[in-house]
Amino acid sequence: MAQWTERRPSEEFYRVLDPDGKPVNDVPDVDESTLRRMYRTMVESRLFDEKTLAMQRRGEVSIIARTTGEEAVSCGSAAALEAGDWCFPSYRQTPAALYWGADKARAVAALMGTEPETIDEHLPLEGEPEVNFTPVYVPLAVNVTNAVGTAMTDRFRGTDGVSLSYIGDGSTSQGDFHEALNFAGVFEAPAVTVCQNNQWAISVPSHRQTAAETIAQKAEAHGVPHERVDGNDVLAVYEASREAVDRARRGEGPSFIEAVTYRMVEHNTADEESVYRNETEEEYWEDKDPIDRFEAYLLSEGVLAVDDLEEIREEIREEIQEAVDRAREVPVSDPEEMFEHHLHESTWKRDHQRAELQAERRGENPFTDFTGEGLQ
Amino acid sequence: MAQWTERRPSEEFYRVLDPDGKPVNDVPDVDESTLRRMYRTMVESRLFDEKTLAMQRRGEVSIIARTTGEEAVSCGSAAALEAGDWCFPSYRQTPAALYWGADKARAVAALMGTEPETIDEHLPLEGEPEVNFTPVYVPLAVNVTNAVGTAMTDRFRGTDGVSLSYIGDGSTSQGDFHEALNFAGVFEAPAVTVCQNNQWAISVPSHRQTAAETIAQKAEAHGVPHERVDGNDVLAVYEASREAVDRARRGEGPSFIEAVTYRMVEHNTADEESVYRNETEEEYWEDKDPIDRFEAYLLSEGVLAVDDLEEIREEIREEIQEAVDRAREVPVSDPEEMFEHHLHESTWKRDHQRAELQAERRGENPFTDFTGEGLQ
Amino acid sequence: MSSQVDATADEATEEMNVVTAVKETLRQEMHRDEHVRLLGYDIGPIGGVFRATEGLLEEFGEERVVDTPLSENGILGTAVGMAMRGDRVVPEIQFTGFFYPAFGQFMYTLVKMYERSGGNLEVPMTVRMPYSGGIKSSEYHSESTETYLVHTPGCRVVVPSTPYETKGLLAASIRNDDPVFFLEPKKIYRGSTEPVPDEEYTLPLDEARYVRRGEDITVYCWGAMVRHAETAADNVDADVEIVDLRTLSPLDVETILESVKKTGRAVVLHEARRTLGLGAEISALINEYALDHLHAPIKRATGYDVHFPGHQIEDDYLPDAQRAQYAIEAVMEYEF
Amino acid sequence: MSSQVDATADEATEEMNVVTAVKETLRQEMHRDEHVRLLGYDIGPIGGVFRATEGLLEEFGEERVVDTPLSENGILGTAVGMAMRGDRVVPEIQFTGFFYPAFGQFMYTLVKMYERSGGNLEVPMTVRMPYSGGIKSSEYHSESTETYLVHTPGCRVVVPSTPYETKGLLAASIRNDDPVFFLEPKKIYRGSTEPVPDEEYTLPLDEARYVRRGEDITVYCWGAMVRHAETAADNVDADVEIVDLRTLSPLDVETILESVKKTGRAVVLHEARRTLGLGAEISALINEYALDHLHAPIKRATGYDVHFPGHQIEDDYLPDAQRAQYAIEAVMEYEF
Ligand SMILES: Cc1ncc(C[n+]2csc(CCOP(=O)(O)OP(=O)(O)O)c2C)c(N)n1
Ligand SMILES: Cc1ncc(C[n+]2csc(CCOP(=O)(O)OP(=O)(O)O)c2C)c(N)n1
Ligand SMILES: [Mg+2]
Ligand SMILES: [Mg+2]
Repeated sequence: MAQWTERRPSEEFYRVLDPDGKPVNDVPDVDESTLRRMYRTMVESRLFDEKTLAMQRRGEVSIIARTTGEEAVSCGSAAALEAGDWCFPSYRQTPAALYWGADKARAVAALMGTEPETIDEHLPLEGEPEVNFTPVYVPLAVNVTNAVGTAMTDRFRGTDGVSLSYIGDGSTSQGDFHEALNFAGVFEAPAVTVCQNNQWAISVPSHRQTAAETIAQKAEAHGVPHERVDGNDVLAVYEASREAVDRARRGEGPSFIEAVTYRMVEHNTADEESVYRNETEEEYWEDKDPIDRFEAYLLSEGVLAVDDLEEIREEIREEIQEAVDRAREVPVSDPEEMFEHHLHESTWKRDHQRAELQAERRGENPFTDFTGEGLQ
Repeated sequence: MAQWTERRPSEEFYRVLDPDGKPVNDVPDVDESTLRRMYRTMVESRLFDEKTLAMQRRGEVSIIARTTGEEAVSCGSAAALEAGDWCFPSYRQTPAALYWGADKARAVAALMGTEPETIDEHLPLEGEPEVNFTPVYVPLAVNVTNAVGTAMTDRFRGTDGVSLSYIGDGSTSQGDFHEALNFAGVFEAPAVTVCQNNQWAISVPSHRQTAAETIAQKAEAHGVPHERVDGNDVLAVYEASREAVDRARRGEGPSFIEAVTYRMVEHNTADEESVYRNETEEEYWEDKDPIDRFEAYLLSEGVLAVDDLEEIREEIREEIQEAVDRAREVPVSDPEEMFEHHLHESTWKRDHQRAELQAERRGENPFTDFTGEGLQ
Repeated sequence: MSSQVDATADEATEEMNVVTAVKETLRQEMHRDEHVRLLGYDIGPIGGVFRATEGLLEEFGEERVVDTPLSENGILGTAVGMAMRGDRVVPEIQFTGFFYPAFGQFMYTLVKMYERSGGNLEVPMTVRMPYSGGIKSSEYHSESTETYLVHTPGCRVVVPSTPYETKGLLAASIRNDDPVFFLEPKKIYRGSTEPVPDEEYTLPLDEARYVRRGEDITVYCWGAMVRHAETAADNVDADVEIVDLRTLSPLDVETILESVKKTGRAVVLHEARRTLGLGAEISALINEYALDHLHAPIKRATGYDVHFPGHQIEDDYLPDAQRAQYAIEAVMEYEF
Repeated sequence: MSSQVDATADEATEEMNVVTAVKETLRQEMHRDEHVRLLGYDIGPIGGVFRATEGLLEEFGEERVVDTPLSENGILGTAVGMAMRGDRVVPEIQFTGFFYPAFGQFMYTLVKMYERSGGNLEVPMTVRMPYSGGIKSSEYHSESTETYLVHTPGCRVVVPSTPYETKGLLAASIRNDDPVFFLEPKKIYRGSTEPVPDEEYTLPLDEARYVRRGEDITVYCWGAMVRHAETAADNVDADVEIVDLRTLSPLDVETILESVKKTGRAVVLHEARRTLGLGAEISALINEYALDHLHAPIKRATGYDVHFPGHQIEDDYLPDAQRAQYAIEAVMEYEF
């Protein structure tokens, strides 16, 4: 049996930039504004994590799971999408949403436990989103199957949309993942699945999740083309994703990408990672920070200047503060919203139970209906 | 998308005997009595199918699923087991059970819909079975996970038992299959999983189940060693299974075997295979009958003489007839047996509901207990 | 409120059984709306193990009649994605007893996406499942699993009891914007026929149906049990009212209460196990809202709390007209 | 029949909360019987997300405390195999809300193997699941899913309500030869402590417990709801009897009926949704077997028929002492 003892993932993967930001392979053709947008997104995600962590410590939000150290994965892959595509995130893909201009105030409000109806009312979405984002999925792996479903419809309709979904390394142990990839393979669905392999599933290390050498090779089971990339290299992720997305759009079927990265922090704020992993491992990965790497590259290419860096951060911090302020102004959800959006029409039971809740909140006895004709 | 149009599975697999029974590879070292036992088992299974099909046509048994044409797979693999091992069949592995001396009368009684308690009472098992057979699993793929569980316990205890389970090609699309193989890989469980790839899952052809070239490669996803064999060649199946079982017994972990065979008949007696497949395909496979092939080999080697053949068949027919006669003597199950073996102790509800059933069968009203103190 | 809908005499009709009504309704809906897409294994060339989709592959092609790999969870999970993309998906699960592997997608996405997204993503879907017992098949082919569905918010559960009802309820289910489980009682797939209008029509998805009116006692039932209730009603010395629930979720509580307030006595007849079978909920509702109308305890004539038994003794498990009659008589004879 | 078991004064005891009681009982049982094996993800080095298995990996090694890949269905399915092989397996499912992917193994093998094999194969197993709400966590971390289990034959369902009960019921579950679901109310994991005997002891798995005796009305409850029933009982102007069901399956029908036949009034208090929540079954049983003792309808003070809401409004969903009190008062004031 595999032990908890440290083990580093193989570096047999595709890489554009080495950890110091030096190109070791052909750099993909990305225009400067996109490069800046990627960089900004990753920083934004990192600072957003910092801010919400502080809020969590003050008790303003309940539990949060940070993306810190893993920003390149969903930033680089989501950047390969185009307007009209679909994206199915799990809880560690803040950069994907931010890349496509997600309203941070809505995200903060969601972390504060606000019901979606209240958010929609007080922080309405502005305009149509370019990329269709589903709500964040809490149950693991099931988003991949849904994404294959949207992709199948695109395939059957002959339209050219692409569906992108994310899964953690641990979650590839779930049957759902395999069922989804199998459907994708059989129907040649335009579905791109990205595994954000951050080496841990809470306390269980990636090498105890599977005896397979790589997560990428899991796609062999389904005849789905796969690629393994350095997940801390946003350009490598982008390039592999771009290829996969283009292939899907051309009707050439699904792809699976393993992006090798590292959860630099706790699983979530209820976790204590020092209990199960050691500092040498953490230090090994600190040197591979995806933001530092990309920053070094952009500086060396002159896409960014040293002076820009703090300016960008300052601007983002302000945006985040403004978003938090807006989120704080959203009132606490109306308890009656728990009855919303179960069926499209109301029902006898819903009406009666809602009336019970209303009575209770008025300080009246909700149980005095003995005829079914409703509370008097 | 893959079509229903005919497609033949690749013949890139391990084979000992060609379809005419001529060795094309080293013949494994198997003693003559074992060779004869294998041959006899396959014939027995075929004749058992014929008999129960006739009974089904007369309405004596409800629905049956024949193993016709696929006998080599479970015969050759079960022959690799040893006393004390565990075997987890699905519904198309009659030969595995027959190889280990299953009581055919009990099997017939089960097909007649007799409750297991009635069978145990009227056709008790004689002695301890050499290999532990579970009941036949009707729900697909779940047996594989259970088998990995027994194997894990053997591994944890440091004992040397092996667990063998079977799965159809269609059933490898179920998440259970992957979850099970993943556990087997991680825990290096002494679990051998055999896929009886008979090219069809009811009406769905194997090449529409997956985009993978072979079922064998599905094990790549889990770092589990795999082998693809000619499933109509009992010696090839035996050899691959023997290696896998020995490896497992030595503590070297799990294996997966794809045995390529063909469902020569209907899925079950409720099916009409002519609706969805064609005669050329059926003819192609008729030439590959596993019994004919093995018979040719045994005759050429002098292990059997032509005169033996009809004698063996006659002997088996008599045994089967005797088994059917014994099964027919088993009385119809007592309806009260439906209450048996849910929990180890009785419960209030069980006692009351059993009393209701008893009353109903006596022609009395079972609903007259209005106090909970039982029927008067 | 509830209503008896009848095929009026001057309409063009065709004599159909339940399984034909399923097939013809699917065909009609697929012609009506190009977004209707069928999904499931074995639904293509053989048209499903009960032939309910026979001929549809030829007629609509394999983009509309999608024969899938063997995975119930994969079927439900991809169907949810299709529905999110605007399809009206009609997945088939081969038997209710094979629904269990799909429980993850059921709970996490199918019944949840609409609520989770604050109403922004819809999942219009009709999951067809051959349901309940009586055909002497093997394990897992006979179960009545409605409790798992009815206890779960975010979906509807519908059970037709005649060919006419089948067409109207199935069309309504497909057109409905919620996920609907459409449970087809296998026992009555082919048993009998009745004239079914050629015209499109729908029946309401939240109204029970009075099969017959009576003054003395109410029998609540659905699916294949309705005809047993009718036989029992013919055989007892009481004026029996029969309510076919049709929609098990949401329940037509109004009709349930209306009937028992009039009759004062009630029996629930269902195939599912008794403990937390739907009879428990009906009994509890009556207790909460109509107790002082009640002249006798409510009896549940149901399956027993056991795994569905082998086919030799299946008839001893399943409620029938005799068991219904016993329950009616016991309740009628009860005096406080 | 039912009995109140107390720690007698002269025994050595230790002050414990529920989660410590779980851990110490696991330790004691693992020492007692080498066939006890724990299984689940994150149960090793961190001792589970609630620390209920903390220290056990070090003490018993990784063959006895098996940290698994992330698959609930894999955990349950391999656990069944282990149990068939003679282990007494104690799998952990991290939260009840993550049980759903395991529904296939649950229905097909866990509850079925013993029956399917005619009693020849046993599946002794105790599935531990942190259960129910009140800790303001996110989606799927707060559910009360007992209906799915209680409606299913072939398993027991146990819920402790105090540290003392936890130890006795968990030890009994592990030693029992049936599959047991042991649902641990998260809300009371750490809330309060009580002295728990160091000695081994077990409590019966089919007897409800009288928390207090009373003459006027019975409150049926379990788990974290028991303390709300007690507060409500203290605050109302009635002599309340409180029955802690402890074992939701099989139900102690005798005690349920005994109590209500005496008091004539009843309330069920539970966190699960109302429709087909266990309250429905209790109400239906009382209706069937004790109707003429009843002086008022039975009210169900429960969660609503909705998906468990976000934590901002969780307290509005969950029943509490106030809701219990309202239900008691309404039933007490009712006159035919
Ligand atoms: C079906 C399901 N089971 C369990 C959980 C609880 N859980 C939340 S995160 C997590 C670990 C996931 O690990 P991984 O897939 O590697 O993703 P990561 O957190 O590392 O991004 C677990 C077990 C869940 N959310 N859903
Ligand atoms: C979980 C589950 N789903 C569906 C079925 C119904 N069913 C029985 S056999 C079968 C086809 C199985 O195909 P395959 O795995 O290839 O095995 P084969 O019958 O060819 O031996 C199906 C769908 C089942 N028994 N269990
Ligand atoms: Mg991870
Ligand atoms: Mg097959």
